[in-house]
Amino acid sequence: MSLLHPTAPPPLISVQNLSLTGRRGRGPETPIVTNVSFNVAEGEMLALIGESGSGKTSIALALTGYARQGCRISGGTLRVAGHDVLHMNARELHAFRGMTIAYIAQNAGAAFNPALPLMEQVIEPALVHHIMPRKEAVEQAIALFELMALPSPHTIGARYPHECSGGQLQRIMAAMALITEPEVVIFDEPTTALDVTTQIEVLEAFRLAMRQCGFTGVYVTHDLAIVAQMADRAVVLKNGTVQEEGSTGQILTAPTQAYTQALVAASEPHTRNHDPVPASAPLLDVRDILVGYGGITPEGRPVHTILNQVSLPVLAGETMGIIGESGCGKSTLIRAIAGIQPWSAGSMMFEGQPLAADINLRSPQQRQHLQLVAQNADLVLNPAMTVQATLRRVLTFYGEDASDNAIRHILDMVRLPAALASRLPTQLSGGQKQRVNLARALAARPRLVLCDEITAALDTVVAAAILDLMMELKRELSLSWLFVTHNLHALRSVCDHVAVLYAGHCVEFSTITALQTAPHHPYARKLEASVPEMRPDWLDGVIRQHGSKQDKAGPPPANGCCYMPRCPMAIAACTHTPPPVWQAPSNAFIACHRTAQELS
Amino acid sequence: TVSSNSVYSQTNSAPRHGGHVRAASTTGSLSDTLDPARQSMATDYMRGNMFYDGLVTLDETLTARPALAESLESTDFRTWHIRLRSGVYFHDGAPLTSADVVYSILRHKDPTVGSQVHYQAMAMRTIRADGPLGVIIELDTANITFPSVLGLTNFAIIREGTTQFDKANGTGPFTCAAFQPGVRSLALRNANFWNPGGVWVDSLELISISDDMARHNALLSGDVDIIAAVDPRLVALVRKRGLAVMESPTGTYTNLAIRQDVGPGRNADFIRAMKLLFNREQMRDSIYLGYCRMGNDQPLPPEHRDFNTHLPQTRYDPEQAKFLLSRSGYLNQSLPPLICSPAANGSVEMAVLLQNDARRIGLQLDVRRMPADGYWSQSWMRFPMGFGNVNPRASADMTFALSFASTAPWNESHWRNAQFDQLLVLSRSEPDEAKRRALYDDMQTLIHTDAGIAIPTFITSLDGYHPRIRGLRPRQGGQLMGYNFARSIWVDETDTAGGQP
Amino acid sequence: MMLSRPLHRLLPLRQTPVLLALFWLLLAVTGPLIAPCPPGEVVSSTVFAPISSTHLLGTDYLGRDVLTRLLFGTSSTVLLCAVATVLACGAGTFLGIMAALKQGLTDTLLSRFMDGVISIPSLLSGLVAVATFGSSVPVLVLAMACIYMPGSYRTSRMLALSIVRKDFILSARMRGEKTGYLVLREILPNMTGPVLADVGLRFIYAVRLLSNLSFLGVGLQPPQTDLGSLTRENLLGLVYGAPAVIAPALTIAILTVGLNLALDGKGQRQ
Amino acid sequence: MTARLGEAIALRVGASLVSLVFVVVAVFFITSALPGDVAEALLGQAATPDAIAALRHSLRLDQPVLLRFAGWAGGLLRGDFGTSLVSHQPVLSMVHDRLLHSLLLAGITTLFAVPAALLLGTLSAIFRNTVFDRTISLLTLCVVSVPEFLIATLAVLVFAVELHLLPALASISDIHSIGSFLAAFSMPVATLGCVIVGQMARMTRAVMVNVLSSSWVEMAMLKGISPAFIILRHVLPNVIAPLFNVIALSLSYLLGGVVIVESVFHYPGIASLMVDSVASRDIPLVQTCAIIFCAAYLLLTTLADIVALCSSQERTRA
Ligand SMILES: Nc1ncnc2c1ncn2[C@@H]1O[C@H](COP(=O)(O)OP(=O)(O)OP(=O)(O)O)[C@@H](O)[C@H]1O
Ligand SMILES: Nc1ncnc2c1ncn2[C@@H]1O[C@H](COP(=O)(O)OP(=O)(O)OP(=O)(O)O)[C@@H](O)[C@H]1O
Ligand SMILES: [Mg+2]
Ligand SMILES: [Mg+2]
Repeated sequence: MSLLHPTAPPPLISVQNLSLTGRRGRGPETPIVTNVSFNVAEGEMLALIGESGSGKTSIALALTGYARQGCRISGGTLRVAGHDVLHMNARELHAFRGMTIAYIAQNAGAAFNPALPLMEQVIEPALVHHIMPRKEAVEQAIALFELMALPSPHTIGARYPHECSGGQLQRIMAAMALITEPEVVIFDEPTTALDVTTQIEVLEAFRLAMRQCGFTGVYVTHDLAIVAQMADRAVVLKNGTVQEEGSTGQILTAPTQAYTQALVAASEPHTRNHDPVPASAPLLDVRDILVGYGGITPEGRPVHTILNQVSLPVLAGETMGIIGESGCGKSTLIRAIAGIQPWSAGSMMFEGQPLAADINLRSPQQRQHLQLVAQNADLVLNPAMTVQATLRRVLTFYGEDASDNAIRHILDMVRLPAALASRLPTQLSGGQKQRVNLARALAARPRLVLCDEITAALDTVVAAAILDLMMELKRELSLSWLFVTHNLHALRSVCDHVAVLYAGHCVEFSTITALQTAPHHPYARKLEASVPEMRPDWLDGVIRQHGSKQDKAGPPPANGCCYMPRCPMAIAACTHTPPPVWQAPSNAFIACHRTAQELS
Repeated sequence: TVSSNSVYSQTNSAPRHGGHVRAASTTGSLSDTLDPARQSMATDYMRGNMFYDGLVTLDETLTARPALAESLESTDFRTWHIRLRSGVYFHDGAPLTSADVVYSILRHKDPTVGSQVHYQAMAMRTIRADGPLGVIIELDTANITFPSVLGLTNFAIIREGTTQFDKANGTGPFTCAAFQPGVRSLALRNANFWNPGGVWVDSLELISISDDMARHNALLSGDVDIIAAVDPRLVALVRKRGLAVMESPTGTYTNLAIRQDVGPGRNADFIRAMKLLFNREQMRDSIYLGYCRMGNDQPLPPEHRDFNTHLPQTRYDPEQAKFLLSRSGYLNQSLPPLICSPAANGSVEMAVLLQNDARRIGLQLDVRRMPADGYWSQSWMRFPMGFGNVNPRASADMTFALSFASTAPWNESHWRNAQFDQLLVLSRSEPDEAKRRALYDDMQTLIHTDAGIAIPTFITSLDGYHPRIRGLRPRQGGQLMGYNFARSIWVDETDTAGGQP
Repeated sequence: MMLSRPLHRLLPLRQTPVLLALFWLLLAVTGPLIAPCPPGEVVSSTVFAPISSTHLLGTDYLGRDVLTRLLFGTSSTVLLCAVATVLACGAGTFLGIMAALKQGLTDTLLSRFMDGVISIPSLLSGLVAVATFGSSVPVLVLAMACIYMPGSYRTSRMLALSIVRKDFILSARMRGEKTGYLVLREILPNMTGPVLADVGLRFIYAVRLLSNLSFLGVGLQPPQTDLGSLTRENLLGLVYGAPAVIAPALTIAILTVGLNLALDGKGQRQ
Repeated sequence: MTARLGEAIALRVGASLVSLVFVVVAVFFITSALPGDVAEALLGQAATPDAIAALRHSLRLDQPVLLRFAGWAGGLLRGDFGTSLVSHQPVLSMVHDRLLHSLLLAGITTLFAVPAALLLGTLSAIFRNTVFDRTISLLTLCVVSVPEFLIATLAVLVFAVELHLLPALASISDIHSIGSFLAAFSMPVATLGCVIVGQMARMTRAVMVNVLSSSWVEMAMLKGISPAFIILRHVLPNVIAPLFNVIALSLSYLLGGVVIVESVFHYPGIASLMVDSVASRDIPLVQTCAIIFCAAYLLLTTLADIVALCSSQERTRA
């Protein structure tokens, strides 16, 4: 392809002084990325690190010669595998994309056409580039599905996107990228939206593919632990400029730039929650709640049970953490407490009063004192209302002081500058939106705030700031928090109590101190082990330990332990008897057939 | 302003048989019918004249001429003896007999038929056969002009016992090959027609295009050969393109009727003032571009043989009108609205011009334009001031009897004048032509001065045609030769100029 | 920013659609005042006269001054159609969003009713309204508004259906907000673009319906007139290329196209 | 799941029938409320009170409205649409030909207009905010806003009167060959096309822009698929439902809304029949026409809704 130099092989990807500009609607052009340069040698994996909105995706897209609607590549040179990307015509670009360079998008759920079966979409690059006939392409795709450890690789291709989980889609997308055996693969935050256990499966699949196909890669992420596992070198971006570039080890252990140092520091786990909570009557008492979707069977149970007999006491002034993998029912629980998801059995008490299942039947005071901060700040803020209009409405609605001063005070509480007040949500960064969302909840002067994965989409620095903020507010306003996450680090650093959910069952309930000591439920242990660490050999270790291909689980038994199919310690009783709940010496409540000694 | 007719109709060569002609008239709707009794629109009349014959026919000066009747005789003008032509056959082959005539005329008396001439038929006391070819009609009162009544298209003769009219079975010059209401009718020459010089073209298709522009375009593009009602504004253009326009001075008029039994019409000054407010010259020039004759507030047009030539012409006189109005006290009063409608040709324009002239002398007139459909049944003659539109009647007598006699059903201004009624009765049995004319003159004077009717203009009918169509002559009876063009036209195939003069 | 709120409130005035609408409204109000002649006055003995210094846009089919007629026609067209469109789209949008919000029986009943209304030919409804309640400007405006409301209802219901599922509506509902607030403050601002585009189209339809009604004789009463009727009554002038027919047609085009383009632009910016 | 779909479709169809009944009842009372009746319309200027009364009696118009409605509706249930009060012919036979003509015109127009509109809309969505897009937008708006009688008349003036290329009238009875067929239909179809293409193209663009900005279209481009292929294979299946809705709305106009085109070209369609029947107050005929328009509209929108139901069903199948 290019002339091989005897001493230093020329880089496969060479980016020189790349500048990108964007324009929103009819507004002026603003720079997104300025003067970015880096090289990637053949066979190397480069990580692009940086906060949300720093231009990572934009650069990754530029490598394929593509700029999003309203954006433009305004300068620089881009050479990828011998092609001058910026000077190709449309036909050459079509041949280049998908063939020489493949892209794995940030949000797999949105990147598949909802109206076409997955197999059609996966083999499409091979077909449009006339690499192989259809039959061969299907075989190749099935082989890749197997490589990606997808369940039932022979039939999964016939499914539609909505029939697969996020993790599965992410792996199918990887298969789609690899089917043409491209020279360069770009991963754009492929695991950000996944929970830790699924993340390991996906990362493992990538690893395997990298070994087998030997492509050059660019890996976009804001998770430093993943960088440590996947990349050889890293580029740190902030505000569209390169802050630092170096080998992964150097960046993670000896960063030279202040911003990189902050990033690394923020990803170190540390405890924020210092004061123990005084024991009191629970502020919110959830008892044996049963939630499901679909119709009601003749026995009075929902067709699809999501939450089964879950009980949670939340004390005043404490932070209760809920952890579990994707789809285990965390959001469902939050929604039930918030009154937008009816439950079919069980009860809830709030501030000593029974809490109606339907939000419309709750008293205004209950509504005011129980506030929800939802996961995706993008969707929860009205895109047509400015920050101050949003906040002012909440204040006036609950009869609070709605003056400019009050609004400024609330923005101040979430550490947002007052200048932001007149902006629309689209003009805010992800972290800012999440804070506005928080501010809106706080404006109601709540007693309990329900937080549904509010840090999942944020980079470490911003996420850390939000966690700090939560703890500060807890101290200042003696708020209670119900904190849902799948990030064990975050959980450890802020919570007083933790509930571990699996498939709608609360498998372990313990104090944060008890979480540090054995024994644990097998699932809790697995979660623990799945939290990525900065050690470069962590991923290999985990894979070695668990053996690969974990997602082979069948359906849980009708009357036994829900975790049985995946449990490495399952015994005969697990298949037919519901596990008993017992209290461990550490005060943790564990639902398992095994004893404390066996689990230690 | 009546200029000479197009040169083409004046080239005198002998008529020839043959050819297909397509003609477009103005109105056409679902209520198009082959039932002579119910025909009420121009297209209906034209179609009726193609398939049916009457006992008499009206010529270019509206004089009654025998048609199916060989003779009409009466001594007292009450009992009329009619002798039918022999050797006349219906399209289905049946011969014409007196029974057909009796049936055809008696039908009009049956209200469920919905006849347009029900009123006129009710004036006939008995109608009976007198032998196979003789008919005797006895009237309620004497009427010397009765033959013209029978000349009305509606009194066409149909086969005895006909109740279904999806096909026409008449004695006329054409047979009906196709009839789709509101769309078209196709006529083929009747080989057995009793009058050998009465029809020339082989086939004639009659369609109706109500959209003015579209009708002109059809003529200009050569899609049709003849159109009725050329707009005065397009006459020059049509002629410039080598097509001909025939101008027929007809007695059609659009008039303002002020009811004399209610509202301001009870005051003679008011009526007089309104008549003076009509700027007739301006209406002639801007509405009809000169294609009309000035009206003098009485219903006979200048070329009518009974026209009163001595009456002074009413002229636009705003000062006098203002004086009369202030004298009557209506100048500053709110007046009932002026009702007009596209249904009454030109009435909206007249109303607007009148309104503007009234505004100048400080009189506030509200113009209310009504929808065309339902105008005649819902608005006409129901409001204190409204416009009407009257087609030429077969005779002066009919005009007076239907629209001005105290008991007339269409006495638009609700005018009651005993002297007029008396003159009317006298005139009907006056055999002396000159004396009758004198009576008519007096009646016209009475209408002119007393009736609440303002007639500003008589409309000149304009019909456009391709020069290869020959035989068209203006008639007073209405557009396209009094709706009877089908019998006269012929096609000059040698004229290949195709629009180049 | 927060301190300069009065200024901020004036900001919408700088937007093109608003400016354009203001211009036409101004013309509508002042048009009859600056017209050179009375509207019914015959000023020339030539009909369909071409442009001249005495009659800037020539004369019409009766010899009246076209500029005068045009100013009067623009005035009534703009005023009537604007009011009718605003009424139709206001009510239609509100009901449409409400139906999407409430779902269930409200939605079904409203939608079926609107479907029924929409499928009755508009000319028939117009005729009947005027025949029953008499021909007056309020009746005309109301009839036009009723005829175009179902269309607007359909559009906004479709748009709102995807919005009411969004989380921010849920959070407003959790607060216990009333329907009116939800419709007007939470949902409507998120669909202004398409709704405005719809308003533009309905305005065009209203102009057209007004002229058709006038043609049938149930529209505006003389000497009032509207642009569509002006075009139609002077249609014969087309063969002479008379400004009497071209001017009102052009005015309609400029009025409606301009407004629509401006509204489109507004929609795109959102 | 298909049972659920079937149920939903049945519900939708049932709801449409309710609308139809509503319209039937509404139109009957609306037309009855119109001033004047068929007797007055028939007699016109010649009407005298006793003649009107007698004619009314013979047409049974002197019965109370409710009774007449009951009689008419009863006939309808037996499949009898009644007889015209004006021509005394069965309404169905009167409507039959006109409806066929209208369907023919609508069909041909659809054949040309829908692909044109979809193409224009799609192209301007692809090249959104470019000069091309703005030009198309301006053109479509102009065409929509100029009254159709002006467009039709201009077309006739140019092509029939000046150039003598096409006939000024689209008379069905003159059609004997393919050539004359094309000649007769080209101008009416073009005029109607102008009216509906503009609007359809604009709505298509809106639908398309929505889909084209989704991230899976971006992904498809990054796979190296050409734009035409993306539109055909990826975008089309996703926009079928909304596009069908757009098309349905426009097509329903082609039956009832074309009075002007019918009258300018002297085309015997059902819209002018309806206007005529209103003018002559021929209530059975008005009713039948209204039922036809309403049924056509409801059929089209119901179809669109069913397409939407089916395609959303496909996506939520789990
Ligand atoms: N059309 C546009 N005009 C102006 N700015 C834009 C436009 N599109 C995106 N931007 C901005 O460009 C910046 C870079 O966006 P990009 O998606 O590349 O960030 P990212 O680093 O991938 O962030 P994330 O971690 O959230 O994915 C963001 O601040 C974004 O708001
Ligand atoms: N409306 C619904 N109808 C049927 N099933 C649903 C519905 N909403 C959610 N579910 C199912 O309920 C289960 C729990 O969903 P939930 O959103 O509570 O998960 P979660 O723990 O919040 O997951 P994540 O981490 O992905 O947010 C999932 O299997 C999901 O598929
Ligand atoms: Mg990104
Ligand atoms: Mg969730």
